[in-house]
Amino acid sequence: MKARVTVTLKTSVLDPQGKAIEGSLKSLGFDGVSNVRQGKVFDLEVAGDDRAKAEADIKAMCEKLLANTVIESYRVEIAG
Amino acid sequence: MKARVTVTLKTSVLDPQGKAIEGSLKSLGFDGVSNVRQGKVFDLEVAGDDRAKAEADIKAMCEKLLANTVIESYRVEIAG
Amino acid sequence: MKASVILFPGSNRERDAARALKHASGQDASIVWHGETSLPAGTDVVVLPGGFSYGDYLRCGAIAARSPVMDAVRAHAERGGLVLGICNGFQILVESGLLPGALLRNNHLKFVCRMQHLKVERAGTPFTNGYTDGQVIEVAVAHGDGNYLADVETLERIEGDGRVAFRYCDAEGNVGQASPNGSVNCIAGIYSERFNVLGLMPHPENFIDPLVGGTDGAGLFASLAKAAA
Amino acid sequence: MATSQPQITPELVAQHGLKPDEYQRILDLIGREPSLTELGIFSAMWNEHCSYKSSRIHLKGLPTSAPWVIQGPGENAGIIDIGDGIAVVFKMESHNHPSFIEPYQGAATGCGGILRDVFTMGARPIAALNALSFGSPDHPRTRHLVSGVVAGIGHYGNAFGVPTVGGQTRFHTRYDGNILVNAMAVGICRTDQIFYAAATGVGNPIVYLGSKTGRDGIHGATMASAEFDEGSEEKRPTVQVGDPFAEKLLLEACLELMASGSVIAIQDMGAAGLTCSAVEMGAKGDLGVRLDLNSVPIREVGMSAYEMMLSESQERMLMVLDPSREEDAQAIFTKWGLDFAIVGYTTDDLRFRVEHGGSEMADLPIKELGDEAPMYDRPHVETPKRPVIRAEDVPAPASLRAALLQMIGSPDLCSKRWVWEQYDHLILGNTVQRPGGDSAVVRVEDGPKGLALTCDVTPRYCEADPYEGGKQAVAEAWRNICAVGGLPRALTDNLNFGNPERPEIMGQFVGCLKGISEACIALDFPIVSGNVSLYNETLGRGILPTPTIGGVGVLDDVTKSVGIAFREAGEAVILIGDTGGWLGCSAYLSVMHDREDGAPPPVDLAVEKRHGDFVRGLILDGRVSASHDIQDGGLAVSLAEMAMAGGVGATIETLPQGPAHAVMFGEDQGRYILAVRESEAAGVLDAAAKTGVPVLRLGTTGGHELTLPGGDRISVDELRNAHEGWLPAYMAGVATEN
Ligand SMILES: Nc1ncnc2c1ncn2[C@@H]1O[C@H](COP(=O)(O)OP(=O)(O)O)[C@@H](O)[C@H]1O
Ligand SMILES: [Mg+2]
Repeated sequence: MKARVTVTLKTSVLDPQGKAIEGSLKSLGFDGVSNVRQGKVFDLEVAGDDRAKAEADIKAMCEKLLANTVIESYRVEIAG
Repeated sequence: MKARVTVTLKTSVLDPQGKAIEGSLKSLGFDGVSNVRQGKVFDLEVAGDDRAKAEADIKAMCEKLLANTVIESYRVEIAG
Repeated sequence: MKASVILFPGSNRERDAARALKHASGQDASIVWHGETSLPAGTDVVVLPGGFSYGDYLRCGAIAARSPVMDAVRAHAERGGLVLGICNGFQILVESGLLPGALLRNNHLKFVCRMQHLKVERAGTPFTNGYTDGQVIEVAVAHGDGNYLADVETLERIEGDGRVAFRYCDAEGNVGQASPNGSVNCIAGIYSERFNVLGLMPHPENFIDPLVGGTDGAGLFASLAKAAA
Repeated sequence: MATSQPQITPELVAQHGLKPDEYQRILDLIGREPSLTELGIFSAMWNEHCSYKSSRIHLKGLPTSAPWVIQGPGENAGIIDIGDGIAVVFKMESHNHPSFIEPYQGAATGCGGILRDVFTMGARPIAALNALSFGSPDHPRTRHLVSGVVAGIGHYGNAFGVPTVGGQTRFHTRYDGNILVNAMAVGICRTDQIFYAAATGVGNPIVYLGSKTGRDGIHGATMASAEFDEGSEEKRPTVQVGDPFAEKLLLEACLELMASGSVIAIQDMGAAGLTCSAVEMGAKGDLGVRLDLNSVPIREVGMSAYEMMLSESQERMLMVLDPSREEDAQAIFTKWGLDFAIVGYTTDDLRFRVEHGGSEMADLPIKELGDEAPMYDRPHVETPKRPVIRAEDVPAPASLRAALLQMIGSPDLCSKRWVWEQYDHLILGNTVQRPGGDSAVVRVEDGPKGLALTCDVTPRYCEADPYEGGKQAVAEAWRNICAVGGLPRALTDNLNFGNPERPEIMGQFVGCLKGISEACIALDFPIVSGNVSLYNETLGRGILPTPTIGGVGVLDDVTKSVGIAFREAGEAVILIGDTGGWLGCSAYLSVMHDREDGAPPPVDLAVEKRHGDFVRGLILDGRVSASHDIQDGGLAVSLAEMAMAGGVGATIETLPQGPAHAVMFGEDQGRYILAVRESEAAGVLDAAAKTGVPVLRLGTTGGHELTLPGGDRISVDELRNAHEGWLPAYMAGVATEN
């Protein structure tokens, strides 16, 4: 089963990369852009076809490794 | 308008990060996991409410800065 | 002093750390593979060295923090044993929960290697009894992710308990504009609640010899040797 | 031979970069039409990069030997003996084109390649340097290229764990379409623990080590060609991505394996990976090689033999193993989490045979693949000599003070701190002289020995007069080493030029090489390794001829090295060497008058040697507290650099005869500035006179200003602001675009 995990910084955490990128975009002439935040995506495959189990496993992966829950939150999507 | 840009490595480009993460997940006991690939997401807001223009602008941002089109491909989604 | 330097895949300052430990104590440190599940018997001090464990992939220190040996390190710390994490070692300590907070990308987004003054915020710990309160030392930083951050409550607790070990400062000891990475309150290193675990971004281990940039880092290792003696 | 292979059409041959006569040579050699895989193999072995077909004939003449040279050109890296059983292994290599396409990954994989060349021979890398040439600062891509290249070099070296201690960074519009990224690596090992590529023994296993093979960097034109592309994204050639983490593991695993005594021969997979490495190991050992591609670790499904043979995936090695040690070897690599696979064995039939999916994809004569490669003596015309410009004919600046500030704040002469602060130059704890001076100095393990390392060339001079420019590049490297107290021992070169099929370009190449050779002989400074990069040309405009010289010197007692910084007040400032005020082709002319005409300063090699030996002697006697050679920008710029480095000024009372601006900014060669304790001054002047070395006391250190005759005063802070300002401001200027 294919899945995608999206990890983003908690809104309370300031995001230096996002800020720098926003600055660059502005200096490239994209004045209208704001609130740029950078995050990560992980595409992965899990064996078996038990959707519920897959979801549970992937949540566990996020808690254990993929996300640093001190500063990040995550979302799991399982591809149809 | 809120938008999300997802940038992923082209399929045949080596992803050392994905490789290392997959190894770590396996050693944490998630044996069924495979083909882990890491990408980036950018959440951002653009001024105005012309959807088409927003989309065009964001595509331009990807070409110019957000994605390295030599090795990465990108996708743009405009929120509702 | 019996010191164990943990070797993770991608660690690259383990020799530098071992050299500083030997310089201070006269004893060879043992290099311990990350796959081990226990520390050499009689280990007084555990050092998590600088480097790019697992290539800094995912998050700096994240993968190393989940390797087998870290349970032994955690147990050692719970017994009150001394643990020193330098640079990547500091990142591993926060990722493993042995120290609070997180280390984000430098605010200027570039790796920075340069000489840096530090203010010794608290002398008299097992790591700093070779220094005096408020002493300004000069060592180097060399990192891309040293931007320390913690939520407000945590930060208040750390500051309140006097658990900030070192702050970035200028030659006169002024804290403020001197941070090379944007870390909150110019924090360069912090202690655990019991002051037996220290994590810091700068590299004292490279400053033990007048020929190579000075000896301002030697005090930290001398302190450890004394504490462990 | 496998069937179901596409027809070898003239187009296909052309796409493989083979000329019709070269293809005919192949037909004559094997007496039949090659398979596609074989064509790929030939194209890899016979391209400029692997075969040096345009340059070989001229490289033959280079001086490459000396009693202390253990290994000259021809192996992965050169090796010299520095005594106490220690060998120094080093080489420089370019990654110009890939870095222009994708600066970050291009530069990163360039570092990876050169580090691999060094540890393949059994040496642990202890220092890296890099020489960078970018286009004009106004060119729209320059900023992006600078930030990408520097970040890429930094990331790879920092993660791998080698200090990057020196280099050069220049800007010139002639590099607008072709930047240069030359990376140098230096390692050490025991003289009795050196490993070579030549295989020995028949039937020994050939082992594949490191990362898996993907479709990285496979010959573009061919891959794009319709025949077997099926237009699928999957198969299109891809940029190589560096994995410094894998390289670090590969380093540790290889050194551990070598120490265990189970390695017979080893060769890294660089350009045209598996093909070049396997052929070299066999040919050098007078053995045949049989490969079974079915056991090659691959990253992508359905890779063809052709793709596996031409893939340039990074962080891979090939090794001939002592069969009795297979298990131990396997264990070491499993421990480090690297792929380990037996992909073939050595044979006695001198054939290079490649098997895949049960059929034979290639069967070629292994020695001829290298030995019979084409070699050209391309026509070359000498660069016309330029007139000598008289100092009197070059306008003086309104104010020397303003001119000096403008000079040290110009792109080429400004501080490169923005670059080297992104490199970990302190790891390993042995960096005695850091970036920002002449040579970097690194201690060898716990001492007492040290190495002096530098990268040098002045392309402006090489363009004006290739012969003098070639001499000057070697002389400046020699000078930079002497200036820190090092004994120059050997060098590596990276010869970057335009299209060799143009006689003028070939003339530059031949001229530079002649100058380089003469200088090497005169200075007892042999070339032990190097790399040639041709076709650095866009729309018929070539780069400035840029033969980068990487110099290595030795200090038997590293504690004796000195830096450029004025440290104490009240020390005598002494000029070594004659000053004629040579402004032709100078930085002054280009910065202040936007001119690059005139003949470059001539180099008198006998003088270089005398002055260098003299300065080194003083330093090793402990009589010198600061030392700096005089190069781009002349006397004034060097004085300013010495004041800025230590935060101590100087008062200059006396200057050599001649027009002030020519004396201050002229680029006469063979010169140094020294600071010596007042008590030493008379003795030093006297010793110089006795040795026939021209010497002049310029003044005295002290204060926080540089005071020039005539009363011009510049504070050290003002100098620093000008010197440190330009590069960070430029890089912060506008966002970098892809
Ligand atoms: N790309 C670079 N990487 C590291 N150090 C650099 C780089 N470019 C310049 N430097 C350092 O800046 C200083 C000035 O360079 P340069 O003017 O070429 O001096 P020199 O000719 O004496 O080597 C040298 O110490 C050099 O090592
Ligand atoms: Mg110099």
